[in-house]
Amino acid sequence: MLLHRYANPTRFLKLANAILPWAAGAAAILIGAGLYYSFGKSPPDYQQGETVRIMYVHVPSAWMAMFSYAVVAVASAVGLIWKHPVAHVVAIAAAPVGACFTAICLATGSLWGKPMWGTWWVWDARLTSVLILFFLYLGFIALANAFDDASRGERASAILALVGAVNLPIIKFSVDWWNTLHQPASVTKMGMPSIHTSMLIPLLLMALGFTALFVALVIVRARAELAARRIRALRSARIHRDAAEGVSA
Amino acid sequence: MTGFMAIVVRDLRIALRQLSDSLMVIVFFVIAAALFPFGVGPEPNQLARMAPGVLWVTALLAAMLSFDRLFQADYEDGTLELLAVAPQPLWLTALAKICAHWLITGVPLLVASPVIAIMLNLEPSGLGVLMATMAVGTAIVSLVGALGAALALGSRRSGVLLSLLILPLLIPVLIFGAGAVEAVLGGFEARQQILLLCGLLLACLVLCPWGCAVALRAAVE
Amino acid sequence: MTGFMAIVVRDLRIALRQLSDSLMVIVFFVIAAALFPFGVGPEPNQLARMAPGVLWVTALLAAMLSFDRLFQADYEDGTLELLAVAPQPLWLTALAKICAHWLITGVPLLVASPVIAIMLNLEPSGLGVLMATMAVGTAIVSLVGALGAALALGSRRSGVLLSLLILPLLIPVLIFGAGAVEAVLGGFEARQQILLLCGLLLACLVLCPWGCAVALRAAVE
Amino acid sequence: MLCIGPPGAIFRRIMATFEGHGLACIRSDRIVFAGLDFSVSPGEALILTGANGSGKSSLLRLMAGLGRPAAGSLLWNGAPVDDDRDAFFRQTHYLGHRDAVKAALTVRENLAFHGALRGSGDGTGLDAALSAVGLDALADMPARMLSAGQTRRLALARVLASPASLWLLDEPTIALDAASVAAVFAAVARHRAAGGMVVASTNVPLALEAPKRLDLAEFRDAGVTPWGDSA
Amino acid sequence: MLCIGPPGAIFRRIMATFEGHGLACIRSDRIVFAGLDFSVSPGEALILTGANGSGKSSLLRLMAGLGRPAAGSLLWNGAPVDDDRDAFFRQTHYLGHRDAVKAALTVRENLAFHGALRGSGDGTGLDAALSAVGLDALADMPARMLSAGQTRRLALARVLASPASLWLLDEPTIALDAASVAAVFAAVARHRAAGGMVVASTNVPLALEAPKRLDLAEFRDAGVTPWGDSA
Ligand code: HEM
Ligand SMILES: Nc1ncnc2c1ncn2[C@@H]1O[C@H](COP(=O)(O)OP(=O)(O)OP(=O)(O)O)[C@@H](O)[C@H]1O
Ligand SMILES: Nc1ncnc2c1ncn2[C@@H]1O[C@H](COP(=O)(O)OP(=O)(O)OP(=O)(O)O)[C@@H](O)[C@H]1O
Ligand SMILES: [Mg+2]
Ligand SMILES: [Mg+2]
Repeated sequence: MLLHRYANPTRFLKLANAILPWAAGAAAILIGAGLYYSFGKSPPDYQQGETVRIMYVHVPSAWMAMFSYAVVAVASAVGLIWKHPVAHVVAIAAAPVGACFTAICLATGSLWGKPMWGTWWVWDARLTSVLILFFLYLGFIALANAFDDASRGERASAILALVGAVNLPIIKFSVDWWNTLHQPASVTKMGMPSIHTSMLIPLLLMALGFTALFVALVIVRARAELAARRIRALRSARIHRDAAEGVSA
Repeated sequence: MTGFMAIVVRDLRIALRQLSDSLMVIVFFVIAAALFPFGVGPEPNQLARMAPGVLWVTALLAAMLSFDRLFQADYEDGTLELLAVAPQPLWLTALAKICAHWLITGVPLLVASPVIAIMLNLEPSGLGVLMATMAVGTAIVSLVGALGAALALGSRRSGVLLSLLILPLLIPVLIFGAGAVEAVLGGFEARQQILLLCGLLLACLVLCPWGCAVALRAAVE
Repeated sequence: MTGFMAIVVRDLRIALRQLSDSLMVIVFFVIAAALFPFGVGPEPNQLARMAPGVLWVTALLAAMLSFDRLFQADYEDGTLELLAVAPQPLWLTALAKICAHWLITGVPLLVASPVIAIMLNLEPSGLGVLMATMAVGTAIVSLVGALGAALALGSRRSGVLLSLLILPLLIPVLIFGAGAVEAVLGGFEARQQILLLCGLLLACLVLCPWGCAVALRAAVE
Repeated sequence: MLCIGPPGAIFRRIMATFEGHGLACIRSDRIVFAGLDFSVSPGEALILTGANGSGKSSLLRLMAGLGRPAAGSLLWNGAPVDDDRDAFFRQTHYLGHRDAVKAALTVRENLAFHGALRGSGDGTGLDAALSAVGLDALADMPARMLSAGQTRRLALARVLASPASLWLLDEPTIALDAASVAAVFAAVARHRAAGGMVVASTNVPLALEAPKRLDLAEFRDAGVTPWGDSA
Repeated sequence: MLCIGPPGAIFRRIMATFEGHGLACIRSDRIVFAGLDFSVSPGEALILTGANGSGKSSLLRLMAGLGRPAAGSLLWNGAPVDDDRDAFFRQTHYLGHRDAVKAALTVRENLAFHGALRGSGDGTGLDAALSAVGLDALADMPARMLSAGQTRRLALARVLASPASLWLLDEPTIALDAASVAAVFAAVARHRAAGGMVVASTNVPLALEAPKRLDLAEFRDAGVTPWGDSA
């Protein structure tokens, strides 16, 4: 017998298994090429020197940090509204990956900050909002794991994700709304990007690579999560069968 | 609507019978704020400079102390289940409890803040805007805090978990609130920050009761 | 003594069901401390001057966040009655719960404090004494706070008031703690403050468990 | 001795029926029961039996609207309950294992709160309910000072104090002394006579006349997970 | 099915007796009962009856050492209990209305904790107790997921898990299904056969053989205040 709440995720799994190898392959190639270009080919910056190469990790991971959160929020919304359990699983799978990207963004950022601004950290709008994003990820993860009953955790964390989504535009536009040390968008500017192609190419390669990596990781984690739940269900079914027999005996 | 009042009145009654929450919050507020003059050293001008920030942060942290019990008691003694099956939308119930919470903890904070402001010799010129922003700020805190409390309900370690959820969401309140006071002290207008705070309040008034309702349903199921 | 360990282990288990929970505590401290720069503004030297105060306030908050649950949970589900009739002196039981509480809130703070200190760019020279005073200070906070929690049991008004009269006793701890760090940063000796803290710790170690025991007996009878 | 607030008229006109089809309940990744059907019509009483952990409380919670069934449907007068939950809630009383009594409030305050919550603010039904369960003498005592059975009786008084056509009672007689048990049965009988419906779970025999019975033991399929794997 | 930890030898040698003389209990400025005498000797069972609020739980709490009697004395082997409270505590198990079960801990952890608290850390008596109440299959579940009756059974398992010559049980059969009730009675019988003593309060008939009975109704002097004024 099959119950709605666990609409058996075979369809999702089939799709996931189909995508996984491609995503993994693409990630490897793109990131490889991206690293080669950014550290081999692209010129050092005329004023920043070699440290500019940090950008090729910093910027894509920053983008991914925001992108991942968007994914988490959308998946959460789907889970809450259409009550589709797989959506929650995806959100829970994506959160730690996004948290890692955010951490990388923060780390590379402050590494870059030392030579550029002469300090590891300043409490300016963008840096702060990214830090908040990081905390939101941590809150989401903590909340999702804070209950014995998985379905309780996934719904609670989903709500948090939706409320926290307010933070995304703040990150994106903080540089425009407040005057910050951090430099404003130059690649993602409407119209012509004001950045030289020799830098743009590796940057985009890395960005695409990170995206592929993200997809691959999420698929792997989601599959693992689904398997874990299936096992948990089996175990507790066993336990209670024995329990029932124990009482009747 | 009668149900709404019933909840507010009940929570106020219980709070007054066992003063714990409000007093706890105030005492912490005073202790924490009183600590800084010792820490920073008594140069008045320096104290005055950080007074707004210290006031706001300590107020926020003090509020944290009251959220753990907000829904916990009703959850444990089974009242929450009855609230969930009462013929009244759950978001209204949540809103009622939030109002009660604001009256129990927000208002006392509001009353205490001028005293502490003077302890930290903030210039009197800032008191007005301080109170104004505090009034709005504490309301936002109650709303967001209630959401956190509802989310963390029935989890392990709820006390720390929910402040981990709430505090990041409250950072904007802190920035604008403290900013407003500093602006006035600096001789500028504080309209912008106050408007932003009111905007936040409206957003929370829409989002938080809804979020609470969904979270509470999940908690009693 | 086996009963003692049993209680400590149980409380730790309940508090930290998983690793993520204990990490949570540290993250909480970081967030709470991170609030101050928002409020007070980012001038590094000013932050540095506040750092000791900030650390102590967050420590106090973390402790108080967990106090109301310290005995309350056991009281409500009937465990406290069993502890009271267990063949082991009640003060020992109380001490066990206090130790557990310190391990849960005090130790994570010790671990997190260097991080926070650096975030608030406190000079490294102060770190040593900071850790030292923190270790002693958090222990005192746990002891005194537990006494307050025990007095507040049963939500009788008198109890609540008493428990709140207890809390101000913590102010000297905070002053000496912050003062010690200040002293070292100022290039002075901190022996005096540290000795005073140790003296306080001893006094509390004698008085608080005994006081808890009396209060707990009164609560279950 | 007892009159259920304003005389049962309100719901005698409605002539509601309450039924469930193919209900299934999942708690923490486990099927507690599945394929369960029931139906109650005015004047009827349904008694849920089954060993501890067989799912009596879980079923009552589903009936009360605390949580949605994992499968199957609940019908109120033939229409799905979800169509108009508030109308359904207004017609039902749920009494759980926990008494939902606030120790800090007096007995009367406790009762008045729940009355107001259901929009029946008048004190008349309230006093009647208190005397029906023999608590009228203690009306102004803080609930903290009630004994276990007295607390349970206060919880029962909440059900009697405001009108509703469907009572969902989880082990109503727990901790009650003989006299109170009799009083409860009397109240239930009056409720049924007025066209009300009662669903009660129990582990001890309940002396209700002509009850329907539902044994949860019949509906457990241990060994199958919600995923369809069999353990 | 069950063996009470190390076989009852420990207390069969002691041959304890437990008695109270002229006991009075005051709760919130009100005399609940006064002038109450009782005595239990090895192998005996004493059943406390009386309406809700008559003072059964209060008496059991006095017996357990939770609170001192307002008047009268409690004797353990003829010596006042207060002479050596720890020795007395070591020989008694108290089961109250509340189950003292931690939702966050698993069933086994809950039991192990109380065992360690009483200095009997070995797991043998523990498993025996779990199977005696039919919880062995659920041993590693968080207690949050237990049903009401399962939780009560866990509380009972605590009493069975470590040896003590005097059991003080407050309405032990509440929320239990028939099978569990039988198991409890069996355990009590074994305990008495091993020379143990049992005092149990109840609102429902308890099928213990040859019990002593004590009706609390006989000892209430309602009209009198603790000050001696008669209302
Ligand atoms: C911890 C500190 C830092 C954080 C949290 C951070 C965060 C971010 C974020 C979120 C973005 C994406 C912005 C967008 O897509 O619109 C970004 C982009 C960028 N960051 Fe940082 N950043 C940090 C430090 C730095 C430093 C020190 C530099 C160099 C001076 C830098 C240079 C850039 C550049 C060039 C971009 C690309 C802007 C664009 O073209 O869109 N960042 N950073
Ligand atoms: N915590 C308390 N504080 C003050 N008075 C109390 C308290 N608990 C009970 N009482 C009073 O003491 C009397 C006896 O209570 P007790 O719980 O012993 O009754 P009981 O016989 O156990 O009733 P039940 O069968 O309902 O358990 C009651 O009338 C009650 O009013
Ligand atoms: N909060 C919960 N979370 C997860 N599972 C639960 C929860 N409560 C109960 N269960 C499980 O659901 C099953 C049914 O529980 P339920 O309380 O409905 O049983 P019951 O028939 O009411 O038993 P009792 O007679 O003891 O009240 C039990 O096996 C239990 O393990
Ligand atoms: Mg049940
Ligand atoms: Mg009793």
